[in-house]
Amino acid sequence: MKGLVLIMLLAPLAGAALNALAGSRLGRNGVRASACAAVLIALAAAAGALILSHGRIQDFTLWSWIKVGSFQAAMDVHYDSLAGLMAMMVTFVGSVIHLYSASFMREDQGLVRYYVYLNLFTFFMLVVTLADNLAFLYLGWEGMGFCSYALIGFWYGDNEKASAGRKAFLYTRIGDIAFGVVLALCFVWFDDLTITGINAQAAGLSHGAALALGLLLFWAAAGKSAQLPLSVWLPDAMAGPSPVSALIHAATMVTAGVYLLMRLFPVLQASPEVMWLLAAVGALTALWAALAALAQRDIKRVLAYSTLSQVGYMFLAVGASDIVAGMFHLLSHAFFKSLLFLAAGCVIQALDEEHDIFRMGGLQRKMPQVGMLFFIGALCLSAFPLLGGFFSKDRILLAAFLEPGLSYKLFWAAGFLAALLTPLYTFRAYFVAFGPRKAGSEVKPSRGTPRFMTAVLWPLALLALMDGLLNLPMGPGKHWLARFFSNVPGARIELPASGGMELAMALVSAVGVLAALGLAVWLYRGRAAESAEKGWRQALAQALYLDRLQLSLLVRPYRAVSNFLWREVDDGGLDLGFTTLAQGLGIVSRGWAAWSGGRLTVYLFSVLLALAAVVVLLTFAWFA
Amino acid sequence: MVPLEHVLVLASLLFLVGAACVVARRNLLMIIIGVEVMLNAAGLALVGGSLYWRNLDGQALVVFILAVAAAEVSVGLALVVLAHRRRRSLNPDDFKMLGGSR
Amino acid sequence: MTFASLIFYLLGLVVLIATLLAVTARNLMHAVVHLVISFVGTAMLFYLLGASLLAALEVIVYAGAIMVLFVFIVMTLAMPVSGGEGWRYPLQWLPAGVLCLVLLVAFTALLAAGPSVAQPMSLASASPLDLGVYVFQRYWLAVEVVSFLLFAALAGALYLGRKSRTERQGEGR
Amino acid sequence: MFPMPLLSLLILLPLAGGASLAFCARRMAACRVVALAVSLLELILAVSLLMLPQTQAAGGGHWLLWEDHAWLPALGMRYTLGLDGVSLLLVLLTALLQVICVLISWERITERPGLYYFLLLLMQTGVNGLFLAQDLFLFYLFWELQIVPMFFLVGIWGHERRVQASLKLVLFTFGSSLLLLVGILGLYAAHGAQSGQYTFSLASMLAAPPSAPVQFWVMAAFLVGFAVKVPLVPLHTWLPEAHTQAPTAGSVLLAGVLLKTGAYAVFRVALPLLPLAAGGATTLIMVLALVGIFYAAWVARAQEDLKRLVAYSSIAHLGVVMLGLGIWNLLSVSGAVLQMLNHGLSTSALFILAGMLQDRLGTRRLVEMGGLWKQMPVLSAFFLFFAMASLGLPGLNNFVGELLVLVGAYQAHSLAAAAGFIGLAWGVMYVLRMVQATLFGPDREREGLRDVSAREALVLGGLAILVLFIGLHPGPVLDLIEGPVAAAVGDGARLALATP
Repeated sequence: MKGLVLIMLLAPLAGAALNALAGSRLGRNGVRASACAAVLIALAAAAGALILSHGRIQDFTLWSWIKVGSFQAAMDVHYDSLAGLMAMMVTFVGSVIHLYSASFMREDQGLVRYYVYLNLFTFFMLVVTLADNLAFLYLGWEGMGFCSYALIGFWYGDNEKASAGRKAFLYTRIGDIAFGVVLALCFVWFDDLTITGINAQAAGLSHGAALALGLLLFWAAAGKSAQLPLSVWLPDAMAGPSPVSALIHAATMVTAGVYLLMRLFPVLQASPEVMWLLAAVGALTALWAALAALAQRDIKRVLAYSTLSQVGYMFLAVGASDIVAGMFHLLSHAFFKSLLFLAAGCVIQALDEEHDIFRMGGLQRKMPQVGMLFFIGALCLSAFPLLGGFFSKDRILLAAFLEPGLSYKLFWAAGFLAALLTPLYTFRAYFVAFGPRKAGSEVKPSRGTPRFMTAVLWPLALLALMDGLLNLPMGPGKHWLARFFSNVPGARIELPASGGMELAMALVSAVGVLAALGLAVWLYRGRAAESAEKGWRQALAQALYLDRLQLSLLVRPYRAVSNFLWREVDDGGLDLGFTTLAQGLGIVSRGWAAWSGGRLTVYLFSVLLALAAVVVLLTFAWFA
Repeated sequence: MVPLEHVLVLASLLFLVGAACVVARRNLLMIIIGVEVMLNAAGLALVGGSLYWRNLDGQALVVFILAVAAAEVSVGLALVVLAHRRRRSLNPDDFKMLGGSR
Repeated sequence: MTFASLIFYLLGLVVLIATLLAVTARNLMHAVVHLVISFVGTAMLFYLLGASLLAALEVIVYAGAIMVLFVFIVMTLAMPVSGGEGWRYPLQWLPAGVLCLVLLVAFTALLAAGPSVAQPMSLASASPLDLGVYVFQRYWLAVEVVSFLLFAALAGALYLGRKSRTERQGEGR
Repeated sequence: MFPMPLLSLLILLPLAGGASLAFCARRMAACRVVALAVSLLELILAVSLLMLPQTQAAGGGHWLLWEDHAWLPALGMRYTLGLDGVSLLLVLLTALLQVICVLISWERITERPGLYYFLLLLMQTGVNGLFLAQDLFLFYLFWELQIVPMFFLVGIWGHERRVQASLKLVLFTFGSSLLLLVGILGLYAAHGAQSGQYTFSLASMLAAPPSAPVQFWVMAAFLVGFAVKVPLVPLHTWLPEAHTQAPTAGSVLLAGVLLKTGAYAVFRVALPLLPLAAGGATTLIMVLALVGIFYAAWVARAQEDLKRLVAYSSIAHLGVVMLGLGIWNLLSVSGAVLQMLNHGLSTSALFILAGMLQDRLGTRRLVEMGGLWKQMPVLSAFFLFFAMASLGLPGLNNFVGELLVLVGAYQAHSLAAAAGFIGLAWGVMYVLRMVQATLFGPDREREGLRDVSAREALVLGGLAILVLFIGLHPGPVLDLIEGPVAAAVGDGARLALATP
């Protein structure tokens, strides 16, 4: 077991190291082969571990890392069902994306760098998934941030893309401060940094302590998962290559925040206020991002906002204390969203880096395979009844609805509204980009898409379609996932709702989604243009000006203070002060030096002065 | 006869005039002249004392003062000539080499 | 007041005035001439105070040799008038005046408080022979040292007064 | 234990080696070979000291080696040297950086090579002596000795404003060390009057601290003296200038070693010797360190000059070290000492890289850089790596130190610790700006840029391995320093009791 986990962790790391050190000698095929092999090995190891563990919890230490006095930060692994399933998902999506990239990046100069970062990212994500010790988790957490930074800015020649990477790193790092504080507080309060130990002691926390820890955890997770108010980096993060967006900014890293919350769920549970906050932020983000997605023209930004929206659902699930639903949605989201991104990547590449959906059109006929895949992804994202996303979203909404209190009803309403918006923006993108247009206004792809690229997407599509089976609300495999999670603290198998109510909720959702889908067909089929200048649409396109607000409220003042401190305080104040002091001393000393400045008359005068002094002294001595 | 004080008063007045000359004049030659006057005044005081105490030591010292003054003047004037040759000036403030080149 | 004392005060006045004139003269040559007067007066004072050898030496060395040297220098430097010297400005004389004032006060105080000085001196004289014998008996080492000093001064003056190589080359051309 | 005076050898070897350069002062090739040989020998010597058995010596000390000879008995000065884990760590760092400095100066220094390498080695003598001295006067002597070579290194081989920079350096450091001297003499007099035995020995001063008012004034003098060297924030303005103008090796030694002497002195001298005044001093240090972390990071972001930016980052990092010392418990002080080493590795590497960029591009201005990755991928990768290390990315060295300092801080002052964590985010801003301005952006089509040479790759690779090693396996280092730190912090417990 330990061996499998070690292989799972070390294979991507070894792949990264190999390519980093000897990548230029391996040749392009060698690089691709070694990187993909590393992830596939990790996938096999993850599958093996999942089967071997039999749902048992396994804890072990890989490496004793930092140890001073009673402070111990070891590289510990806590392998439970949650971690096992997450690792499975990460390695699976990671493998698909590695393979896809082998074809996608076929002409790129930076192939070695790309695969090094990608392998490294897989390693760090697995560390986050498996780590028991918070410090070890932090290693993965920050490492992911770095890889994300490097990959968003992968095409560094474009300053804007590099800046997008910087922005992402900055925002996630702001979240990471909170993680660091959590780490320190856990050591001071529990004298223990392991997730198992913290969860075990969470019940005994005082109200204030639980609130503090919970808030900090929320902040950390919000930074990584791009929830409000730290969400503005994610749409910009689409500057990276499409597979990167699929892997990091849809399937894995942005869900790591949610995953962290699930891992430390008992701590959150100790404070109702935090739970409420999580639900509120989740619902709000879901709605806000769905609205923003409605007005985007860039296909990847549509998907990015949809990611924000879906991760918001996951937060809502955690806030409604149903982590099974959260994980369920996380899994299905990982499949359909990476599918969507990868399909979009095919389109973008085929059209020579064209991102604007209104400059596409009629692609279903030109690229039928890709269109099909995108359509499947769009259906799942829209939570089309009985497909992947439907059951998970449904359960989240049900869980929110069942929580006591009016505010949770409001959150449910926001979530439901966002669920209605989802088909609208998804199929807006699909119809505008892929739908038929008048002859002549359709775009012709300038190059073909390699068959390999679409071929590797079919497994994803299949999983996206089928993964509702994991946790059916009724039938033979009823609540399989939830029961599988029985060894995860805080996981509820069944929601306390009657069968009729569950059915009613499902029906309402289904009808709502179908209606919205119809509306989307009516609104967007055959649409070739959209007036972008109107007030509300511009506001939505700018995501309600959140980005601009933060720019003028935080970033500009920060820069201004920075310049002020440097120009006025450091250079103009302190340094000038010291320089003036030195110059003043210099003037004084020059005055003093003038006495012995070589002037004969001064010397003579001084001699006589001394003589006079002696005489005067003698006189006084005489009289004394 | 004259009391010793009066000799001493005369000597001091001469000495002061010489000292004033040394300090106030801005001419190397005048400075040397001032020094001579001061030496002379000292000699006068010594001679007066020698007479008063009936002791030849004072006069002997004046002999040496004369010799030293001669030596001093010869070297001093040579220096003045040299300085004048260098700078075409006798103003002592023009000679500030001791202060370093600033 | 005896005749001798009258002469003393007269000579003293002459010496003082001559010295003052010398010190304040604008023309260097005038200063030297005044100084000669002052030195001759001093020599007479010496004689009056009974130091006949010294009086002779004073005339020979000071008024003669040294002043002649001064005259030569003043003439070789060809600047009889010390042009541009702003000695009349009070700023230059102020430190000197203050200094002299302080010394004057100190001397006066010392003289006024001197215990046994107030008796008049009677005329006496030391013959040149006596002084010579006295000096060579008591101070022969000092005489030797002074002779070395004079020699050194001679050599030094010669060295300093020689023309530098560049100047000689300049003249040769 | 050892018949050979290993510690004296440690101090005198560079001096002797440097003196031997006089025989070949004009020949660059000979000079650098000799200098490299001497510094390698020194490194081997220092590494071999690691093999010493870690024993608790008599008297409760943690000394690995001890040397004691009479020097000026009339004045109570002795030639006393002692080596414990902390000193050993810093001596090792110095020896390592010395080798690196010789290597990076290999082709750069053509002007007066003999003098140059002599000064480098002389500085090592001074610094080693400082780290080993156990007699306050000896300590002061070495303290002064290390400044002199730096002055000449900056003043002779520096860049365009080298004269001002070296003058500033000397004015600040000598000015502060005058206060240090006053403090030392005051302590000497007070201790002598109190105990009847006039001595500069650290051990005996440690045993009998003077009265509270004396401690207060001596502490004030010490703090100003050491704070300039660290530098703590209002007294830092000499450092960016000196760093910017120094030759690369000068920057490396300045950042890697010289700045450590200030923190080391606080750890070894100021706080342990003056327990009554230490309570207030630690609070002051803590506050200034926190201000420094924010302030320096903030100012660094606005810099136009690469080396100056790194210099300000250096101030921010030293702020973390001083925060650890100001907190003064086992975790934070361990972190601080470790952080001294870490800063010596990663900031030195950044200075080396900045120097390489300056040599290749002929400019240090950020606006004239950019788009370097394409032409120099290996150098750029190293740059990114060390920038991330400087950022405190987990798995790299700085993270361990910072984490220990901040966790330790939480045990004592949670507010200060929270501020420290936020300060780490401030670090991101300037590091990312630096990376973006140098490496990223459109390719500028420069001619004749070569990537790292084998020698440079050796230097950078070696540093990178050390950075990774400490980041992933800090155990050996922490074991080395745990004994002395625990002992010092034990003094701190006494200190905490003594403050009302």
